[in-house]
Formats: sequence, structure tokens, C-alpha cells
Amino acid sequence: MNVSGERTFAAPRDAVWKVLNDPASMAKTMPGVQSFDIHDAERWTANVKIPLGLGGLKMQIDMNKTEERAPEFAKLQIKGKGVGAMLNMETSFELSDADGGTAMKWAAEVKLAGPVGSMGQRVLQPIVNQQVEHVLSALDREVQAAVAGGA
Amino acid sequence: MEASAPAVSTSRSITVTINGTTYEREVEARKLLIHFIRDDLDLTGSHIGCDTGNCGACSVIVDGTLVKSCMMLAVQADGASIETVEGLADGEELNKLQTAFRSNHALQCGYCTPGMLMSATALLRSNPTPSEGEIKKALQGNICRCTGYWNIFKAVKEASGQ
Amino acid sequence: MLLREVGYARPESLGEAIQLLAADDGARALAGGQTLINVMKARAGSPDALVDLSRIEELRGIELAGDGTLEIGAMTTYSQIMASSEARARPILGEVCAQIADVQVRNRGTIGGNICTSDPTNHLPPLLAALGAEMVIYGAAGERVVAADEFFLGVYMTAVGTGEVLTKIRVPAGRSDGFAAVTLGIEGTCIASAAASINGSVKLALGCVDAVPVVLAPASVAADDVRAAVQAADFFPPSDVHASSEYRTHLAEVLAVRAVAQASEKTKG
Amino acid sequence: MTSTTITPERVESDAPAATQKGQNVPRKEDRRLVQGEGIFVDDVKRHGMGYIHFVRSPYAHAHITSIDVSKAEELPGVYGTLTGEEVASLTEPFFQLAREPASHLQDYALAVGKVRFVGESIVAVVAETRELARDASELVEIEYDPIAPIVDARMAQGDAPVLHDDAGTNVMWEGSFEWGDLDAAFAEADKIIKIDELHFHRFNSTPLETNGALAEFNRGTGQWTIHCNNQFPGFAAIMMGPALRCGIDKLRFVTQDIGGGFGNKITTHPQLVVCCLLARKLRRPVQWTEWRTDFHMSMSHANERWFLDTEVAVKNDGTLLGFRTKALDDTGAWLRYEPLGCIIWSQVAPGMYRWRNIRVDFTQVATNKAPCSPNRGYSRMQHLWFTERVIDIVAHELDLDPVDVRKLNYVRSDEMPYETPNGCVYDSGDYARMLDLGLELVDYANIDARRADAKARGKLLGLGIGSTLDSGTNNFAQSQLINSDLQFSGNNEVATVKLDIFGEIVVTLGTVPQGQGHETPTSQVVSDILGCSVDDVQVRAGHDSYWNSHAGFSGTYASQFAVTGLGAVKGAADLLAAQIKRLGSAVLGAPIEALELAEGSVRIKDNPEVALPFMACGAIINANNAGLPDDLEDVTLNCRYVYKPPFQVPDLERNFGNLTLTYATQIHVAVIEVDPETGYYDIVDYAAVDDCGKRINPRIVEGQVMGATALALGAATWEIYAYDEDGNLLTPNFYDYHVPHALDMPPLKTADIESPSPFTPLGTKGMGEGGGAGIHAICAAVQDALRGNGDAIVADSHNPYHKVWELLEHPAEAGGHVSVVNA
Repeated sequence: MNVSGERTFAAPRDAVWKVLNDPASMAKTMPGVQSFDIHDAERWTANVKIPLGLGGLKMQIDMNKTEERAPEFAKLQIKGKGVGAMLNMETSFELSDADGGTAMKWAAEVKLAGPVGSMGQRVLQPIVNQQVEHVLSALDREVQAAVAGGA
Repeated sequence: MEASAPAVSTSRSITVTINGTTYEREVEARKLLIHFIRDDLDLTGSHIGCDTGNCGACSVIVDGTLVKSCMMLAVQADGASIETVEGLADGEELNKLQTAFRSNHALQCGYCTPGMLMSATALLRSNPTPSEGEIKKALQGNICRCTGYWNIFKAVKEASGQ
Repeated sequence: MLLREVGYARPESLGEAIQLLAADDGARALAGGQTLINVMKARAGSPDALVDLSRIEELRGIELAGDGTLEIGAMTTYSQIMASSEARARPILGEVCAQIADVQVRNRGTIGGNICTSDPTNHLPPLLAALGAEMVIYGAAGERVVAADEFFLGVYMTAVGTGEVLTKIRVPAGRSDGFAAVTLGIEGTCIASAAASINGSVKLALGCVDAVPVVLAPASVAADDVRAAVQAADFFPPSDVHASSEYRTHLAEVLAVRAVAQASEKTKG
Repeated sequence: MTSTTITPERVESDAPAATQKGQNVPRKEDRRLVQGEGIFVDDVKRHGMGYIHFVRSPYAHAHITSIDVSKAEELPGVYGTLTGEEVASLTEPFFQLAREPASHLQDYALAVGKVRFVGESIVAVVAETRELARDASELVEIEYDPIAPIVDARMAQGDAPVLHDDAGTNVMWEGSFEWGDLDAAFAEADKIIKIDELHFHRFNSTPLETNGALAEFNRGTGQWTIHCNNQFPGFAAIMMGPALRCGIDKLRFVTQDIGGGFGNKITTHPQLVVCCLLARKLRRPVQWTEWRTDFHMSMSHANERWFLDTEVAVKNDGTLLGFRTKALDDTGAWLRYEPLGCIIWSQVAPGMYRWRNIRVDFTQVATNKAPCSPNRGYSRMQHLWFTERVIDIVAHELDLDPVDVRKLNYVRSDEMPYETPNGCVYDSGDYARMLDLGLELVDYANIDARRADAKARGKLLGLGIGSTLDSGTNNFAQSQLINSDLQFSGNNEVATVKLDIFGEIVVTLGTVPQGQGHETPTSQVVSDILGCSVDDVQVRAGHDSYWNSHAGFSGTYASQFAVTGLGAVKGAADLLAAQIKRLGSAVLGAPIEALELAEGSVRIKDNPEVALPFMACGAIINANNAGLPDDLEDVTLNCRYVYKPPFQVPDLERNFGNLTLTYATQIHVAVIEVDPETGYYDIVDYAAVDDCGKRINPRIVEGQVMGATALALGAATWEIYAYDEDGNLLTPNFYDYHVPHALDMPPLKTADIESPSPFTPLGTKGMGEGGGAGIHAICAAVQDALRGNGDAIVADSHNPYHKVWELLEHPAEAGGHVSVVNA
């Protein structure tokens, strides 16, 4: 399944870029993160419990930055492994200056495999939309915080 | 100030009465009522045809209410009185519904039949002379893959004396 | 079929229930279980503990206030709503409950469970949103009331927070309501649904076309106004094996018109 | 209820009747089943048994890079595990029916090194309880290296990734079949109708009871007892013996009550091998329950098939001269019974029609989906759907009435027995009359008025016809048409009838009923021959290979019990009757011709007082046989008979020969009303007309017709095994795989005629698989409803509401592409 969108942040591009490439602040944007390890600038792993109301879905998530053109473009490969569910996600974002802020074009290809994947097909798309929305607003908060802190 | 809440436990001792016989057993909280009935009590008349509560082969009557016993935990049945297909006949004497199922060829493989009979039993108790539409609606939660249903509708109608 | 190990407790009072739910954020309230137990069978979700609400009397029963407001206990089953003479004050409630799944599920499934599950294919979220219902939520901080429009936050997500329990659903007086759905088989799972209510103005809620009910206010009951309202709304219908996004978008419009037509029929006479 | 029966009502068995055959005798099986006293596989328990849970693949196509079961085995209560590596060392790969190169497939009971569909079994875990076994399965650690999957058969060739490196190609079988003179036919044609693409979708019959087994291993004798619900143990044994490196007799199959099969319970040999290996390895009985989701993901899907570049040669009056098509069959990841489906369709090559010139280029490919295996209507349903679609498309394009086109082209009753272009022999029937009966039942005379009435209500009315041949009692020599090295031919079935010491008549069948009620018609046949009541005949419930009353093809599949099963029963009962008479003759001192069997005794016709009760017969032979005349030496009153239908090996060069003994027929007529706003449709009228020759128990026959119809209607509208582009099954349970429930069932009218088969012992024909007619009828009805509303061509066998809406919205894109060329 493919999702994509555009979002504008009231912050300069380098500030946004910094947040997007700082694992620690990215961790704060992800839903249900329980623990987070930074291996190096390109590879992070996390244990998450994606909140799904009826009891969260536990997953180990492995993130790799596969492409980077600072300060405008990056691509991440995200692999999630949980019981009965395998997540494969490739996401990329592209930053450009917009009046008074930074525009971010983002796109993600999400693949959920395994019994839970089959079970969840019915509601997968709304859930993904909802998680993406969560990440983006969290990202917005992080960016504002960074700008405020940086100022 | 509230009294302190009951303890959370992963298993407990329950007492249920099935077809007049009372059983007391220790069960895991995660055990479904159907597995308790079939595996622990060896009452294998009630069946399992799916794993999502769609098929109704496990239908039983709990305290007078028709339920799917795969959609309920055994611990939730603590203290309940349960009726299953094994309780329908009076010894070797088949009851009206069982007889009507036989005389109308309302079963082929017979796997859905116990659940079907329990749903029909519940229907005729609340509505002794159901219309065809009411019979269909009452059996909506029981899947049959052999008969095409019509002989089952006929059997229920006949058992209701219509 | 085989659930992960889970803790179980059966409180006798609301106070005990919220204590248990607050004590462990992995604990979940068990109402009728007609969705939760299925999810646990698939191990798609595995709460650490289940707090069985079935023995809490305060959560049952239906009361009809003098002003015609219905107060329905969250643990009231669909069958009880269908059989309740009080509930007939808002006939659509019983009519829609009668279309949910089958007898066995209606005998155990509860109104509270249906809306707390917030599955896009459920019947009651759009219906209660259209009827302008209010949800009463109880927690350590006491009672709070949330309008249906704000209650549904996402798939499987509602305003009911950790350590809280939905206790009652308040449905205001009225009778000019409609509900239309295209389902997977007769009275099967909803592929798309629409609920409408007319009380001076028209209130419309679309189901299965987004994570939560899409609530709209058409300018009038006229089909063109209803269509215009649906077309103007922004929602993102999922595509799945039963329907394309395009088909759901189309159904939303058709069903909205039908639901409103039903409702406005009842304003006459 | 609107079930109509054209034939007169029959009296019940308790009323006196000349013969029991033809009576609606209530089923013997029912008494235990309505009391919940049936014994289904999951009801069988043994002390200390372990529960098996399979770890299944989340990927459609991937290399398995590592498997670690240590954590699972450490969990308290876990008895042990089994991995693909162990299986590969302990067993031989399953015997392949395919010829080169697919014959090189290395098919084991568990995935070895690679997974090829979502849900494929990789590891089996055994524990003290069902729950623990599943808990432990979550602790098995498997690493995968995913490969691009193939989910569309049309993409399986060329540079597509290959599922089976051992074969080196995804083409599992291919061959061309040409009968008659295509060039002449197309030269003679007024018009050539070209149909780009037709698609028959993937589903199966989802018997309510899933598969399962309980296996015990006797270390002393090296023999396994397998309590299971396999419906064709003869086939399972042939697959399992060589794999387990043991003789067939070391595998004892025991079944009693089976919760439906419909063909979907034939290819469980991989799971049964796992059970056997674990029972031996863990030194305890092991039990396997297949859960519903497991079944949907991995068990016996029906063949998905495409028909590409079809060309039909027709005269302007609708006379069908011939057709060409390229059949592309999607068999999924493994050949578990395939590639037999590549030939079985040709039992009905011309459908019910008289065209003499046919060319089918058949290709079967592997895809990353569940393996295909028999399913009610196996392989013929797909082909008959194709011929029925062609008829309706031809009628549509030539603007002719589909009724007229059918009547013009149906094989005529005066042509029976009719030899098809490929040498099959349609034994008897009257298709045109059946169609008239069906049309009468749905009041075809007033169809235009009803169309107008529906229109007035904003609905589009459509009428559709589905004709089906239910070819039964197959000649296994057809397997040689796909692989000339195979040494299978003919068919056989066994029954044993004995008269026991206290005079009980006991029948042992080789068949494996799953709801067909074999105990009852068997008793009817035996009681007629032995002159006793139906209740005097005891038929053993189920199947046990240690009863020694089975043969290589014993089982219940492919519409044959009424011929092979009852043929064997009749043969054995006739033998017993002859022996009883010989004994009676000796004891009563009367010539055999003077004797008759009646009222449970052998007696003198003219002097019924002089009689020897069966009890005495049983006692004499079994326990009081001193001084019996020598010529009674061979009288045992325990008679085993093997029925063998008269078959020849086909001409392998010409793909020519008789592939099945009987052809039962069903013609269905559906009337639907479509809501043009939503595509939703209701079946407002429905008729199913059946002809299966002589019927032993008409009500059982009608039950088969109604049941098969329900399956077909489900498949036509809701049921589909749909996969996403990654090979995830989107319909793994009864939520998304919606089967008809009570409210979904339309009114059903039935009628029948009896055209006895000239080729069978009782004039019967196997039946039960003709329900596919329902799918054809719904497709035709949808196309008819869209007439004048976009005129879309229905090109897919699956027509859910959204598809119908799309056909109305975008007839050109969503419908089939058809062109007409003037020849």
C-alpha cells in the first residue's frame, strides 16, 4: 500500500532536516516506542508497541537510511518483525523552502505480511493513515521545540 | 472509598452445570468455553467450524441465552447452566426438532447440526410458531455447507407444528 | 482459536473496574467480547489482562427520561435494546441492532463494546454520531461526557482512556432517523453505511469510508443537497477485497441519499 | 419454501413398497448425528497425546536462511518439534504425477529451504495442550530472504522468478488438444466471435469441518494408525507409503463421520506424514487440528483458470461449429493432485453441445498461492463455465435468444449414447427437456412482463441459464494422457456383505462418505436383494483400511458412489444371496430355482411355510457346519465383491477415448434483480433441474442438488481466495470469505427427470458435482440484466456487487472484450 502527502513546517529547512535526521527526536515521533537503540547515523532499532486499542501490536523495528542528500532528501528502509506480522516499509521525504517555512513531500510504501497482515487488511489503510498523522504532528512538535531550543 | 478490586489471575476454579450435570474444574483464563466443553469435559457434540465466530457450530444455550461458545471464555461461564446438543434427546427418544431434521433430510455431514439444533431450540422457545422469515433470521448465525438450508427451514417449521 | 495467556478479573463494581484498568495499561475492559475475543484468537492483539464488566449492574439497563432522552447502559446487549420498550422511543436503535451479525452475537455483543471497538464497519458509530448521542465516561477523576462527534478517534481508538470505562450512552429524543448500508451478504459486514437524523436540521454520518464516522450537515433533505454535502466532504475510503475506494465513495453518496430519505419519510405524518 | 418436485411424491420406507430402491428412506446416519454422537476426527482422543501446531510462512516467496527451534523446545510442556531438514532426511519427496520437467519437484511434508506461499508449513511444534503448542510456535525463530512472488498466472512465464529450481520453469504441464477439423469449421463459419480473455476465479467448498488427524505409531509392528478425515485414503496411501519408506499396509486409515469434503479433503498427505513422523519421534500419539485460517491459506484451492484468445466458429442461426482457446491454469505452489486437472476437463470437452471441432492449448503454471487440488466439479466446472459463457456471448453478439442457441446446439436425446469428438460417451439424457422444465419453474412465459415490472421499480431483471455435465466414475487411464509413464487405469470399489452367526447382515464399504449418507442407499440395495427390511441391514460407519474392504481407488470423490459403491454392494449382495440359496437348497431339499429370499429367510416360493431363517443360515455356516455337503465348501456367507467399470486405455496419440462412465446432468435457471445504483442484486427466482439416472434415494439426490447450488451461488457472488500483489491472502476467514448464510439463500425450486444409464449395474449415475451450473447461471443473468444498460460482457466467474457496479459504470473496461468477424 502506498501513502504520500505534503506538509509545511513553520521552520527553516536546516532545522527540519536536523530533526528528521536526529534519531533521538525521531524516536519521540514514533507511536508506542518502548526502547530505542542508535547503532550509527544510518541504523537505528526500536521496540515498539503500536497502539491499536484492542491491545498493542509488539514489533522490533529496524531502520536503515539508504539514501541521503542533505539538506533536502533522504530515504529510509524500515523492517518490522512481530509475532504473526512482518512490516516492510520504504519511506522518503524531500524538503524544499516554502514561504516562511519548509515544505516536506513524503511518500511511503507499506507492506504488512503474516496472519495479522491478512486479518488487518480490512482496516490497514485507515490505521496507516492514522499512524502517519500521528507521526507528522509529533514531528511538527519536535521541529517547533528544536527551533525554540535553538533560538 | 472503593473496596479493593479482585485479584487478576491467569486461571481459576469454575463451576458449571451442563445438561443437568455439575462440573467443577480449574481452567486457564484464556481457554474458550468451546474448548472447555469439548476437551476438558469430553462433550464433543458441539463443534468448531471456524476461528472467527462466524459459523455457529459451537452454539450452546447459556442460562437460557443462545451464544457461540467460541466467543466466550470458560471463566465467564462460572456458575452458569449450559445446554448442549447432548441434552436434547430423552434417552434414545429424539425430540421434535431432532425428528424433524431427520425426516426432512435437514442434515448431510451433520457437522453444523448440533449448533443448528441449538439455534432452532432457542427460536422455538421464544417464538413457538415462527414464520419462514423468522426461521431464516434465527439461523443466520449458523453456517451449513451441505444442505443449502431449505430442508433445515422446513424441519424447523415442521417441528413447530406448522 | 488459541489465545495467549491472559489475566482475568471480574469486578462487581465500577470502582473496582477502573482500579483494575488503571493498574495496568495493558489491561482491557471485556464487554460482550464479540470482537475482542476474536482479535485475541488471531493473537492480533493480546491484552495483559481482561477486566470482565459483565457483573457490574450499574452498566446495564435502559432508562427513558421525561424529556425523551434515552440512557443506555454500556453493557446492554443488542438483543436487550431490540426487546426494550423504552428503547422504542428511538425506534432506529432496535432496527439497526437487529441487522448486526446474528442472534448469538446480538445476545452477547453490547452497545458499549460496539462503539469502543470503533471498527469502521460497525453499525453503531455512524448511527450514534447521526443521532447526536453523548458518551458518559467514568474514571478515577470522576465522570465526563463526550459528544459522539468527538468520541471516535480512530480505528479501535476512542476517547475512553487508560483507567476509564464507558458507562452510558445518552440518546436524545427523536424519531426521524434513517440507516442504509450495503453489506457483504444479507445483514453481513458493512461495505459502506450511512445514518441520518432530522431534528430541525439534517445530520448525516457515513460509515466505512474513513477511520471514523464522517459527520455531515446537508443543507436540506433534498437529494441534491445531500449529494453535494457528501461530495464536499473530505474522507479517504479504503480499498479492500470487497470494494474499491471509488465504489465506497459512490456508495457513500447513494446510501446518504437513502438514509436521509428514510428519515424524512418519518417526519411526515 | 418453494421447492417443487415434478416427479410424484414418493412414499416413506415404513409404508409397504415393491422395492426399497427409489424410496425416500430416512438416513441411518442421522440418529447419531442429531444427538451429537457422531465421531469426527477432532473428537478422537488418546492418553498422553500431544497437540501439533504448525509454524507457517508469512511470505509468499522466500528463501529460509535459518531456523532455530531451541527456545520453543525449552518451553515447559513442549514435547518436541519437526523441521523441514528432518523431514528431508527421514522421507522421500512425494511422488509426482507430472512428466518432465515438473516431475523433478521436490515436495516434502514441510518446507525445505524455501517457502512458496503464505501459510506454507515450515516447522511443526508438539505440546501438552493446544495453547502451549501455539505459544511455543511463536518462539521458533526463522530468518527469511524474500523473493519477488508470482500471483498472476499470466506473469508466470518469460523472465519471471522460478518457484521450483528443480523444474527450472513455472510451467508445470502443457499440451495441445485438437479434435475434428478446425480449419474446415472456421471456413464453413458465417461469423467468428473472438473473446480476448475469460477468467474463472479461485475458491473452494470450505467444508465446515476442517482437516485433522490423530496418529499413533506401533513400535512393535512399525504400523501407523491414522484417525483422520481424508476422503480418499487410497490416494493418500499411494503418496505416503513411498515417502515414509513403508508398505501400504503399515498405514491404517480410520475415519467415521466426516464434516464435509467436496474434494478438499483428499490432499492432506503432507500433514499426515508430519503426524506420522512426530508420533514415531516423540513416542506418543499426536493430534493435528487444522484451523479455519490454516485451511483458507493452504488447503486444496480450486483451479483458477484463464481462457485467452478464444475464437468461436458459428453460423448466423447460432449453430456452433467449433472453438479454439488457450487455457492457462493457475495451480498454485505445488502439484499435490495436479496436473490431473489438465486433462480432467476433457471429460466434458464440448460441454453439452454438438460442436465437433475443438482445439484447446492447455498450459498449467505454478504461482505463489495455495496449491490447487480437487474441489467439487474439479476442472470440469472451469471448462463448463467457459462453454456456457461462450454460448451466452455468442447469443449476445448475434442478438439471439440464449434459450434458442442452447436448444439448437444441445446434444439431442435421440443421439444418446453420444460419442464426443474426443471419444467420451455421454450415456443418456434429455437436455432440452430439462431446460424446458427449468424455464417453466421460473415462469419464463411471463419474463417480459416481469422485466417491465422490475424496471418500474428501478431494478434490472436478468435471466440466466447454466448447464452442467456431472461426469462420474472416471477412468484413471486419463492420467496417461498427461504422463504416459503413469501406470494407472480403470477404477474399482469394494463392498463386503456377510451374514453373521446370529443372522445379522453386515455391510462393509470401501467408500469414505462425508455427508452423502452411504449407509442408507446401501441398505436399500441390500434389502431388495436379500428380501429383508432396510433396518435389518447394518452398514459399518466410516472407513477402516484394516477391514480389508477397499481397493486402490477406494474413496468418495468424483461422483461415483451410486455406480462404483453401489455396484460393489449389489455384486456382494448377489453373491451372498446365491450362497444363501445354495445352503437353503441343501437344507430344505428343494432346487435353487424353487427358492426365494423373503422376510429374512430363504424359503420355497410355492410353500413359504418351508423356510430357513437367516439366523439359522448364519449359525450353520459359522458354528454348526459338521456334515455339510462338500459342494457347499465355498459357502462362507461372507462375500467380498470388487466392482470394476468397463474401461479401455485411451489412444494416447489422439487424446481419444472414454474417460468417464456416466454423465449426470443439471440445468439451472436464475432470475436476478440488479439495483443499478449499487450493483447489488437479489436472486428472485431459481430452478435446478437434475437428471442422474435411476435414483436410489431421491431425497438424498435432491439434497446434493440443493447443497451444490448453495456452494455455487456463494462462489458466484462472494467467495474468492483473493491475493494482494505480495501474495497475502485477503480472505483468510469467514468474515472476508463470505459463504451463504440462511438469509442469503434464495428460493430454490427443484425438478428432475430420470434417464437411466445403460452402462451401470443399477441404471444409476454418480452425481453431486453439477452445482457449478449456479455459477454459469448467475454470470448469464448478470449479463442479461445489463442488456441495454451498457451491454457489458461478463468475463469473470466472480461477480460481487462492486464488480456489477463497475460493469454498469465502465462496461468497456470492466467487461470482456469481444469482436465479431464476418468469415
